[in-house]
Amino acid sequence: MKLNRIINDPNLVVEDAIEGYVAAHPEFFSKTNHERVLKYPSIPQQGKVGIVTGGGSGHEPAFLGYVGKNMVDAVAIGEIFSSPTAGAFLDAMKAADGGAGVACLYGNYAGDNMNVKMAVKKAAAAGITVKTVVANDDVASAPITEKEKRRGVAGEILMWKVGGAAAAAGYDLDGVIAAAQKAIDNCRSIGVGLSSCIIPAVGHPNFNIDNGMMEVGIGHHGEPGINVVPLQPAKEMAATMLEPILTEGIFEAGSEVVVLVSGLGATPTMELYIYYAEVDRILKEKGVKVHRSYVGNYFTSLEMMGVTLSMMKLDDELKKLVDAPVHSLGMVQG
Amino acid sequence: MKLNRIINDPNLVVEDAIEGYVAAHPEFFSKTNHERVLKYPSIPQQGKVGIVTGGGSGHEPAFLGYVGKNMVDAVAIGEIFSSPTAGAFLDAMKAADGGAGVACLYGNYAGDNMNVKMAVKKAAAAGITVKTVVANDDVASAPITEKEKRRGVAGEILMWKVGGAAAAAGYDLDGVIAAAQKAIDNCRSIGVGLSSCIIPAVGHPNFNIDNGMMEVGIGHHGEPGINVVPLQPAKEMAATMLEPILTEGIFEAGSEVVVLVSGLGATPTMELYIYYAEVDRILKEKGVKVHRSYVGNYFTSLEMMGVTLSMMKLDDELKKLVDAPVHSLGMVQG
Amino acid sequence: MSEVVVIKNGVDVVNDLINVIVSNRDYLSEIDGAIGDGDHGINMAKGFNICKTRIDGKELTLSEALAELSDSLMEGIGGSMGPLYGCIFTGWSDSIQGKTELTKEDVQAMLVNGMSELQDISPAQKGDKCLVDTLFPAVETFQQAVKDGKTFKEALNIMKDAAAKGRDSTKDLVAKIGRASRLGERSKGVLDAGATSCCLLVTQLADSLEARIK
Amino acid sequence: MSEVVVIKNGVDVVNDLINVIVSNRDYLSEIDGAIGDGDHGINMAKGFNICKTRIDGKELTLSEALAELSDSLMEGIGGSMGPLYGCIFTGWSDSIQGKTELTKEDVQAMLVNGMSELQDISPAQKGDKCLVDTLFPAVETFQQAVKDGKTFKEALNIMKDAAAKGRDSTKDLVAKIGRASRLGERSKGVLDAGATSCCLLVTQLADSLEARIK
Ligand SMILES: Nc1ncnc2c1ncn2[C@@H]1O[C@H](COP(=O)(O)OP(=O)(O)O)[C@@H](O)[C@H]1O
Ligand SMILES: Nc1ncnc2c1ncn2[C@@H]1O[C@H](COP(=O)(O)OP(=O)(O)O)[C@@H](O)[C@H]1O
Ligand SMILES: [Mg+2]
Ligand SMILES: [Mg+2]
Ligand SMILES: [Mg+2]
Ligand SMILES: [Mg+2]
Repeated sequence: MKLNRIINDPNLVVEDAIEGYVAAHPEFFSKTNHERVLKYPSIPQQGKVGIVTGGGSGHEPAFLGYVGKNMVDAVAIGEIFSSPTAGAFLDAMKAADGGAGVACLYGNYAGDNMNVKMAVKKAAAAGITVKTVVANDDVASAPITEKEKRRGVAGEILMWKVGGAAAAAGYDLDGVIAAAQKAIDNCRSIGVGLSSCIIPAVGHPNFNIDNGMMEVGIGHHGEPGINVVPLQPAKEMAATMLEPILTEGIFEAGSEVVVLVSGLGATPTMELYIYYAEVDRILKEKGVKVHRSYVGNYFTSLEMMGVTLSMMKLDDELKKLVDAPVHSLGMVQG
Repeated sequence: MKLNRIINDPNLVVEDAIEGYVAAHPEFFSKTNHERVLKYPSIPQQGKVGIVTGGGSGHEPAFLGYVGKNMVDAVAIGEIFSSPTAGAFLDAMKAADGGAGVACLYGNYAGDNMNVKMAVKKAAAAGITVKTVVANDDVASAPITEKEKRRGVAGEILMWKVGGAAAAAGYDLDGVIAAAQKAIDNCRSIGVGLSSCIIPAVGHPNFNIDNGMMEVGIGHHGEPGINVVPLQPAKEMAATMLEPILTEGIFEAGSEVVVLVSGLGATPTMELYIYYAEVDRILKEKGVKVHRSYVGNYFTSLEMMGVTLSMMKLDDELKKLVDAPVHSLGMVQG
Repeated sequence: MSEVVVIKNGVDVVNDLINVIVSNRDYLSEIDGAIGDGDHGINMAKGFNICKTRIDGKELTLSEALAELSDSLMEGIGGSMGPLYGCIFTGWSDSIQGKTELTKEDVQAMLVNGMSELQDISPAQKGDKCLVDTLFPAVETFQQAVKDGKTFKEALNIMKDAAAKGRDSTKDLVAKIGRASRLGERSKGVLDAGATSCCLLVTQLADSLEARIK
Repeated sequence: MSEVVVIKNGVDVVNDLINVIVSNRDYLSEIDGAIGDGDHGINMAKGFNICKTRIDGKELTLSEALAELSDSLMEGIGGSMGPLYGCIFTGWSDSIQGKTELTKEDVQAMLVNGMSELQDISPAQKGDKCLVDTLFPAVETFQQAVKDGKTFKEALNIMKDAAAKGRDSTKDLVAKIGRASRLGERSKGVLDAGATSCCLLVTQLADSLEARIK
């Protein structure tokens, strides 16, 4: 069975894709002297806190697609579904540093944790202050009592949005970190997987979802979820996914939220909207007010079918930061 | 075999998706009294030429995703892969008319041709002047000698972009029509399909591409192409697709072009960039200058795998119109 | 002695047409799948079912019932079938307004008018591999049969034969119109979906009329 | 009489390690596929192959060759394996700098240092179902064997046994660390991929050293 995908050498998909990104979007991406680090062209900006992220490839537009004006300044790019190296994180930090320190906002995975930790140490040795926020918005990955074990998923986008806007607004490093931390603390996510995906270098699916079934709580790399159940209509699926998010009690009636619905890659866009309509309906019933919604392929997993739901509760500060303009491949806002 | 997708009633996917679009994006969509017509909220704008399009569903963000500021004013929405009704086109025309006439910019399919024709007649009876441009950018669908038979594909987006910008710039109806016509006349497209898709109401793929094969020149509804050949690496695929586009002779060395690469739905975004890198390389070799490039899921076919390539040759007028700001779900620009 | 078809309730005749389409939904889609996009049965059944909800339980003349069918297609489904069949049924409806009894000549006028309404909107010719390959021979043979002085029943049966032959003729044709036309030579070897649905409809119309000859 | 391992060219020993990983690429990914994301063999083989291109044909001390291996992983692959094995090999490399002959005590120091470098970066404990379940028992039994006065060869074999037992012990464990930890009870019943690659490496190291005992 041949892999029916659009690639050259399956071992060089990341390199090849980076070439394309840089060729297509010089307005967003400058190369650095690390081939796995891209930066926003006008970075570093003196006096502005630098925003760095990084993560495995295959989640496009995450992570590099959120490099842009008022969002991420530099990104470290890993292999498919695998953390970037410590060296890449370090060079991204160096690229983003404008003298006001660097906020490294990334997701809670063992590899990323270790590589960022090593990079932060080396950055300190090079005179760059780096502080971190680790996204852990995925309610399916551990109980609330072990929140530090939860994965970071599409909520990371809202963390970058808020952190990037704070940095652009002139917050200092501690301020940016506090805002980004609040964003992710106020955020809850969950995913549902309907089909698997194939890493080109592997050549076959590394997990399986039986036809007619769905995996509730699936991770962005196919990590198994809470439960495998028969496929539900969009209406029930929305309820199933909202349940563990709403039980945590932070989205009470009257609260204002941002909702982000992302496809996992192969789900037709119109279905994300069919799904969103059901989420919207339930939230209205519960008296939760949607201040802003994002629906689309914001954080994917190659060609998996499925959907993730993220919600962030707003206060006045977060609302201002979420509403601020942004200009990146993955998110553009007036 | 169950359909592993995110829907409620397979016969109501269009209705359900429209609900979601309107709920998620009140800034882009207002309902009209025709349930299959959506319009930009501040439309009609007195004195501005109205821009209308319409087409089958399943191509999201096309068609409705290009409703927005400086692009499409009102859209008629069809069943999956099927033309909207004449009544829907008519009501979209009525919604978009601000007294300066309406440009209906749509794609060359039998159904759309007939329904638009009927709608134009009825609009005239209602005192609304409508002129049309029929996109026929797909080089694979007929030889250049029978250009009037060619399908409209992703080049339509550039036609809307140009037409929408012209209307926003105050062009009169004939001017808008001339600009949009020039855009599509200067445009050539071709698609390659790697896998099929399933219309929910049908429940099984209505065509088949063998694993390890690709269909060169496939249509947006799975219409068979020119040739079924063994799957090529991205590099060769780019050459294979550029060949029939470049032989038509309009993109000579020194010309400036817009390149639009769209995924067909399920192709991972990073692969669109792997592909773009190869296109970019070949165009550089040929001395064709890429003025602007769009890479992403701009015009899809449910969950088909594959890619389409569109190129539009620029003159000063088209360049100005393509570069103009735009704000829609599918395309946002400065 | 001139035979007439007596139509007490036009809804019954149109319901016959609806039933033949709805019960062939999957078959028509399957045919369309070979060289089209596989939705012909879906499109047709959707439109015809819309008509069903609009006319069920009503008492209408055949003209009124056909107008409902036309509107259901034109406003309900769009695509190509909306305008194409919509125009045919508009043509049928328009030429028999107010009538509850139809002569051979009435039916002939009705068929001819449907054909000409269709021609207003579609440039399709016989041999293009589309519903015209069924419809035109059916209409023309009925005309000829009337001219030749055949009985109503004979004329209807001659028309049914012609429709079936027309449908079958599409098998060896290269499509010149519609989605399948992009296929060139590859479109040969299978029936055309529209020609097939048109044959079902013409045949059913003939049967429903024949059953009501007084 | 104290036995020593004589290492003419450290590249040969590291090449042994590279070969055992590269030839088990698919096997390791398959194991990872059961409860992880199916890429362990790919990640490891990629990093080890990078090292191969960097050291092939060179003459290096074992310390230098291990430093190359560590850098190749840390800078070449990232993920978890970059830092984890990178730290282990840094630990090994650092403690035998400049040496071309290794005593039991040298090897013991090397193994212990690798373990402590790993502990700097990972909180993993025995029983967590990860490479630690292989590495720690291997190191500890080697220490004990040296303390008990076993021969170099005996100590290496005791270590190999402990590594294999450690690897096998992961089968019945519930993962507490890494991607598989999200699985809870569902992670039981299969080997851990990292524990398996670690067993391959420790075993190969032992074999490569044993072959050079003088
Ligand atoms: N211009 C036309 N005139 C007459 N019949 C046509 C024309 N275009 C298409 N057809 C008929 O339409 C049929 C396909 O209908 P359908 O599948 O419902 O629509 P679509 O092709 O839009 O999916 C074809 O089999 C052909 O008979
Ligand atoms: N924090 C950790 N400490 C020690 N070993 C770990 C840790 N996290 C993961 N591992 C090991 O890593 C292995 C998986 O490696 P690999 O598949 O290459 O990385 P990834 O999980 O990022 O895909 C697991 O089998 C486990 O043995
Ligand atoms: Mg991995
Ligand atoms: Mg169709
Ligand atoms: Mg069809
Ligand atoms: Mg893994």
